Amino acid sequence: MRAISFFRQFVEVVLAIAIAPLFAGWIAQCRAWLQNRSAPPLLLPYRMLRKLFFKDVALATDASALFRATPYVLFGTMVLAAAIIPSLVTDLPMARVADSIALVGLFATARVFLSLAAMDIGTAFGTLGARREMMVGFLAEPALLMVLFNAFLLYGSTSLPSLVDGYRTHPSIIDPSVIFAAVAFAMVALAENARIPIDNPSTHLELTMIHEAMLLEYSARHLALVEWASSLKLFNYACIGFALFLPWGIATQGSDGAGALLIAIAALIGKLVIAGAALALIESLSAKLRIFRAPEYLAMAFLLAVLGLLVHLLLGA
Amino acid sequence: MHTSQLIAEVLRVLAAGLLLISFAMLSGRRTQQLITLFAWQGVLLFVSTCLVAYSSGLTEMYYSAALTLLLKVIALPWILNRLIKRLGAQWDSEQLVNVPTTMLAGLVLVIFAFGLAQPIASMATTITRHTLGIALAVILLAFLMMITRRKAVNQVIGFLAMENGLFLAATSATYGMPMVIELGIALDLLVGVFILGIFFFQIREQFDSLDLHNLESLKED
Amino acid sequence: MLLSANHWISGLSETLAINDLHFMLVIVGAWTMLGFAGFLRPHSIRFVARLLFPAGAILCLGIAFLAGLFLASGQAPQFVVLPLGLPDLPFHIRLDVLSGFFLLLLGVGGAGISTFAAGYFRSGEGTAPALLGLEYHLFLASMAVVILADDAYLFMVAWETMALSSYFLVTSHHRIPEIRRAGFLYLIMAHVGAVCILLSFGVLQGGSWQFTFDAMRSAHFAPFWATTAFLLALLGFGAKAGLVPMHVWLPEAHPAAPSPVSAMMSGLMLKTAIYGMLRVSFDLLSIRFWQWGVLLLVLGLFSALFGAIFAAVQTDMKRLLAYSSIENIGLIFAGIGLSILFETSNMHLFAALALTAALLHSFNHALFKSLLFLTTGSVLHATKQRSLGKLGGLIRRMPWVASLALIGTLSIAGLPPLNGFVSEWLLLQSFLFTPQLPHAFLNMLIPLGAAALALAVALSAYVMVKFYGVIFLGQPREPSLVSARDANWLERLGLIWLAAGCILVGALPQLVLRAIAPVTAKLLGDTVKSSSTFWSIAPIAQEQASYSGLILLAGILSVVAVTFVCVRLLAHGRIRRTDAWDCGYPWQTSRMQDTAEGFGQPIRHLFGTFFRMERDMPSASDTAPRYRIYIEDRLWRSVYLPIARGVQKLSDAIGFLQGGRLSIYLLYSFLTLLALLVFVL
Amino acid sequence: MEIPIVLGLPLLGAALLALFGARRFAPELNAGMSLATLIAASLLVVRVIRFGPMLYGREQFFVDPFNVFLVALTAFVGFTTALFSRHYMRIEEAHGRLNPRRLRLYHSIYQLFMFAMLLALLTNNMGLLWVAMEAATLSTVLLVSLYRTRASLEAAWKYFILCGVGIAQALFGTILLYFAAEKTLGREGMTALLWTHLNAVKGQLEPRVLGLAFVFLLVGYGTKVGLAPLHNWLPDAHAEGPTPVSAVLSGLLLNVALYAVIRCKVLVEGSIGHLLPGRMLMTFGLLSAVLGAFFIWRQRDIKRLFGYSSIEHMGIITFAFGLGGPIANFAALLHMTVHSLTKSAIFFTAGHASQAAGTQQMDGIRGLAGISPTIGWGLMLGSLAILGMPPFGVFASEFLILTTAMREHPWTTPFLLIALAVAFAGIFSRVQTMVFGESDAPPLPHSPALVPVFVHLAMVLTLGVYMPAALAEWYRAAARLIG
Repeated sequence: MRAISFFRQFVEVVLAIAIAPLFAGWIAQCRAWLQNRSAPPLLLPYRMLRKLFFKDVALATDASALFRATPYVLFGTMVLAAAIIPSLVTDLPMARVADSIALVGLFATARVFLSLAAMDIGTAFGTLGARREMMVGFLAEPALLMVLFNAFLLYGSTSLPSLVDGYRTHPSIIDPSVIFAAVAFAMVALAENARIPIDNPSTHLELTMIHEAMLLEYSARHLALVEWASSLKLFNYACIGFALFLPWGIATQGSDGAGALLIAIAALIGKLVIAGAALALIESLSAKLRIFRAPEYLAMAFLLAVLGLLVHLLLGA
Repeated sequence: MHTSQLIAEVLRVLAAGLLLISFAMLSGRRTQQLITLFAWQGVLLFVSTCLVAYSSGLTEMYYSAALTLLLKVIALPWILNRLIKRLGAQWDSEQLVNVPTTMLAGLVLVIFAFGLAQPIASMATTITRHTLGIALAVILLAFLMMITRRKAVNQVIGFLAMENGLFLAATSATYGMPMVIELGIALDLLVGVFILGIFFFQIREQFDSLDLHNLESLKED
Repeated sequence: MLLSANHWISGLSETLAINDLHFMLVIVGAWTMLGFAGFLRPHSIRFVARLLFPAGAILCLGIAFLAGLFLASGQAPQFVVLPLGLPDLPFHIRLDVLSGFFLLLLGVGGAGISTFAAGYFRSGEGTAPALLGLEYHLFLASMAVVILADDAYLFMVAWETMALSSYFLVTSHHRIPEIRRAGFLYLIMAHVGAVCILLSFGVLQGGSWQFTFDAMRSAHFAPFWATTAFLLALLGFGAKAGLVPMHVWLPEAHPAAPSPVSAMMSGLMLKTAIYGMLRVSFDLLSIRFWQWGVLLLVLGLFSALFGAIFAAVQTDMKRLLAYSSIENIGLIFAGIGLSILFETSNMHLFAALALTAALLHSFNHALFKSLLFLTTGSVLHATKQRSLGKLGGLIRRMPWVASLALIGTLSIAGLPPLNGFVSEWLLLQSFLFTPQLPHAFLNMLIPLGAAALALAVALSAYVMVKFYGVIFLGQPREPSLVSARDANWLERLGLIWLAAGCILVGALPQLVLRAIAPVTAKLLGDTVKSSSTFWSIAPIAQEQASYSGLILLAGILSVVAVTFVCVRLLAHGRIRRTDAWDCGYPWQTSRMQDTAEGFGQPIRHLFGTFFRMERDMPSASDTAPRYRIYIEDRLWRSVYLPIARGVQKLSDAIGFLQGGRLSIYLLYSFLTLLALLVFVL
Repeated sequence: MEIPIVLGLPLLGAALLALFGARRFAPELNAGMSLATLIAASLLVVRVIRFGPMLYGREQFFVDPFNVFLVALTAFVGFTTALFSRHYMRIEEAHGRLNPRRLRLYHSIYQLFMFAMLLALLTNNMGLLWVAMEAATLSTVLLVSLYRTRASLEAAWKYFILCGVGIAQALFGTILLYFAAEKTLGREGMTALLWTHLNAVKGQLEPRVLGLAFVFLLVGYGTKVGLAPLHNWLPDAHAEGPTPVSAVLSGLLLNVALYAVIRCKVLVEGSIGHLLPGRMLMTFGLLSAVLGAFFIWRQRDIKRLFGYSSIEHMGIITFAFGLGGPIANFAALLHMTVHSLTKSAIFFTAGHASQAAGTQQMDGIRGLAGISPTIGWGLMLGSLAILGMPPFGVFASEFLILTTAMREHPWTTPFLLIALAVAFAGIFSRVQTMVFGESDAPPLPHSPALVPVFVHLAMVLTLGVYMPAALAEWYRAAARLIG
């Protein structure tokens, strides 16, 4: 393993941490445009974070250590996730440490911690949010796994970088199963990142919210970390999507050197811009589901993914 | 060999008589009458045993004949008569199944018994071999009688009749069992009847009747 | 140090011509001795609990150490024949790699549980201490003997002794009728299962008096008989393992037992059933047909889902854990089934992978399930409450138990970098790298299986969040909880041991994988390659899939630390304590929190068809509104009650045979006589 | 020389107790005589071990591996039961259920019963065997009706009639046997009824006659074994008689009756082959096991419960004998031993339990472990033993029987499985509620004399995990003998 790959790893992680809030900001902006509101400034997320970091923490009287540790854990897991996903390059040292199943595991860890923290204070909304979050999770997670499985069956590996490599080395014709997988992935991504139609990131109408309900008790730096982590999560999902379905531009094993990296960065930003717009579009076009409908939506995603697998085995193999 | 032929004829007649008596017992109504019939069975047995003894020239058969006379003709009927007099049970006796049905069943049994005994009897060398089927029939009929009676006393009589059948079988098939066994059997029989006597009184004092439907409380419910 | 110990042992063995097995038998004997030693001072809890149980724990460590040495040294199997048992059938005892692995599991798990138990048992609770100690140590010893037995008779004797001792442990609070009922259900299921196993051995036996496992290995069977033996064994061992639909006793018995016993049953005893299944199907019957694998796979996955779904709707913390045990057993069986499937299609490497996953999961389950049951024990002692509806907020009263329980929760939820994740990762791998199986529909089956597996795992995360959140987090739901006290030091020690195990196996799974490798090598002739580096595992090939719990753990910790430091340096650490905000609602009462029932609601909503539910809803005008819901297992009504009713009906029906009328009785014998006469005519 | 002593002592005891049976020392005398008998029996055993099988008294008596261990068992259980009844009957007398006259009757008849059974075991003469069986019946009839209550009279009456009729069938069977034997052996020297001689010539005996004879013998002695559907007398007699009597009925009489059946089976098999008798025994056995189990399920009276359990176990033993072959016979003999030990122990505890609770109805018996741990745990362990829980010996025999059945007649195993499971559920659910749980009954005024119970259970336990070589040798030899 060469120093260069560690360097690239570092670049990738730092870049992820840096531009994740920007991505969130961009989506907000697109949504504003689409709903012809006057858009908030693009850098608003950064200002928010700064402001939050310098406020005093108002902590509930009987908040336990778990509650205070959770934001850091969330942030940590998301950063690690970012380190595993080949957003720029594929020869990632971390990718050997944890493959994509571990990646799903990391997301699960984050979710569990967040839910536990939400239950810690023992408020009505916290627990409610936690329950709903776990409900979304236990259906979304398998769906995501199934989507990944689909790719695994195509390229015979569970580590995302080698998936990308495999795809780049012999760009097979689009496998029919990929379509199912793509749709399922999109649905899961929406659900996992607390987006419409499952959840509305920009609402505080208590009875409909999921993600926000869990953050109610967080303030200041804790809140900042949580928000940052969630934007990182969104970013990570986007990158997973790219790696699985449009891996063009990612610097593969052979091609090292500054050029490839720059191209990769450019490609990533381009994809992010498009993805953000698309996401905003979807969100603006669709309406939020009743919370009871959520399981059906997710079950649909899950079934699509499984269907993709079966299709692959029927037609592909 | 003329005499032996004659004896065989007589024996057959006697056996037939036994069977007849069993049927009579099967249909018999009164306890008193049953006891009399039982005694007559004993008499017939005694006679036939004597004849067998004579024809086969086995002295021990005389003993067992004497035993029969003592036990089945004299002792047991006497005991039973005293019993039922003391218990005042000599009149009442009725059956669970009506007589014709019982008779019919008895008939079937007789046929069955003959069919069963035929091959064995053909192997026997004894002069009385053909009566083996009758002996079996008597046993089965006595069994049937025990089933169809409701009075304790009558069941006992049926039981004793069964013993008669066994005795007949023993004599007819194999000129009787060895003496020791005969004695043992007789002893058991006597003791059994004594115990029965004791029982009757206990049952009487507990249930003030010998009717068996008092003795139907122990059951699965 | 281990090496020196190894030398010392080997030196001793050479001088005395004894081997690990002898030491193990000594330990088994010592357990029994300990059990009876309790009667020296039958009522002194200090003597029995504080002295004998720790001794038992040390013996557990000893047996684990010996098993570890044996597995590490890779010796040939060792035999002993005891002059006991039936004539012509003395007790055969054999230590091979398979038993070695399960003894390791037994020792590691037992050490923690015994230590905890030493602190757990109080005087004046249920059975007298001495009796409890006897039953407990007999239970341990019989489990060890089950694993070591090498002939059918000894196996059955140990097996039933195990069931019996555990039954008495379960019913140690026998004054409570529910507990008696649970114990009865447990024992009858165990006994029927045992008879099935016995019959399976009856099929397997090699001829007259040929009940040794060697004879069975060498015997040859027609396919039909092989399958019969397999099915009987599946019935028997499945009933013990709690495989659906033979699971009904498990959620009754586990909660009824004192917590260390529940831990022992769930963590260790169920594994003896796994052991038996492996012994019979892989070793004695050297697997024959892929259909067996399919059967196990389907049953296992169904049990996994079933267990997870039912666990999610439980309102009793120990029942919840019991159902989660069903789920985990299901996963293990699925792994075994997969392994059989691969082995019968000559893919030894993948078979080994699946089996490795199953064995590793057994080991992990022994660790975290025991840990969690023990924590429920501490909670029970501290609060006298078992119902989730009356708990909450204990993390502030019992920090030790809470933090250790958190580790257990995370690992049973299958989250990296803890041990639960590793085994589930391996299992997914073995599902994933299924090359083309010979049968078309099997190929269809595999992805579905993977889906079910993923669903079950995700559900278990849901369940565990409910478990931990409702018990330890939030506001105490009962005022009495304020007086809850933390576990005493012995209990803590036991919990720490197990929790440390969870973390260690999570970080360095290859420690256990090294122990598993010889097992798969023996049973399947192939082993998964644990990769060159000691910190990461790559079962098939580095580029296909690799995982390193250690680095992941280090990574998370370091990132967290860096973040923390950065935040503190760049910003500040000021904190102001206030009331909870909760959208500004003025009154916060603990009744406002989500309850266990509430947490189960989505599952009930989704999987309503699995349950029989009876709700009583409060009306709007209730002064003290209470929402109650009774969940029941459909299988209970659809399978077990009918059987019971059938027996009842039959026994009612035959009552007339004993009608009390002498004439009828005479008629019976008369007819019997006639019938037999006709028969011989 | 031992044989006349073994037979004489109980007779002497009967005579003595007929005189002194009402005295205060009568129970001790009873126990003493039984002990003497036991000693004599063990001397006999020693002698047989040393010199092998022996004949005695113009071949009228004989000892071979098959009956010697039954003799030992009978003497032993007879002794322990006498020990138990020493205490138990005193309590009964204290409760006013018996008076000295009855006790005299009880004691002397008890000895007589012992004599009858030992005679049945030791005699070489099939006719004498019949006489002894009849004598055993008559004596036990008196014992069953000891309490002179309505129920006990009824039970005794049914017992008497059913077994009397049965015995009559057996006599006819014996006659047929004699009839067949007389052809080959002749009447001279009365050898035609001696089992040893019959066994020697069994090959030449006329098959048809023997087949017929076997039916009558099986129905006859089978009635006393308690094989369904000839079993109806058994639960009543067990439930209504005094507990020691129930113990010896289950523990000894059934064994002796079965012994008679097997003796006959050996002869018959020699003539008509294994198939027919084997199938008959298997069918009877399965029927009894299953019926017994289902009857167990519905019992309310503790002694009835275990009476039916005896039917079930006799069924299992008969089935095993029907299977035949060295292992099955071995297992059957072992099961005879452990069953009689365990079952008598259970009846001892059950007796004390019902004394403690003042009723035989199981609903009335609660929390024995609380009232008196010895009774409670005695009952619990005894039931577990009889239910075939290792490491008790019953499990050993059931293990062998089930595995052999699985190997030779797999179709029978479902029935056995059902029988075992139902019996388990039926007995254990009751025992659990009787032993465990709360109890409102007062603690016992008198400590129960349960040494015999734990001695028996200890022996059963030992047989489960370790069998002395000598004993195993007997079993093997006996199994070979039975073939």
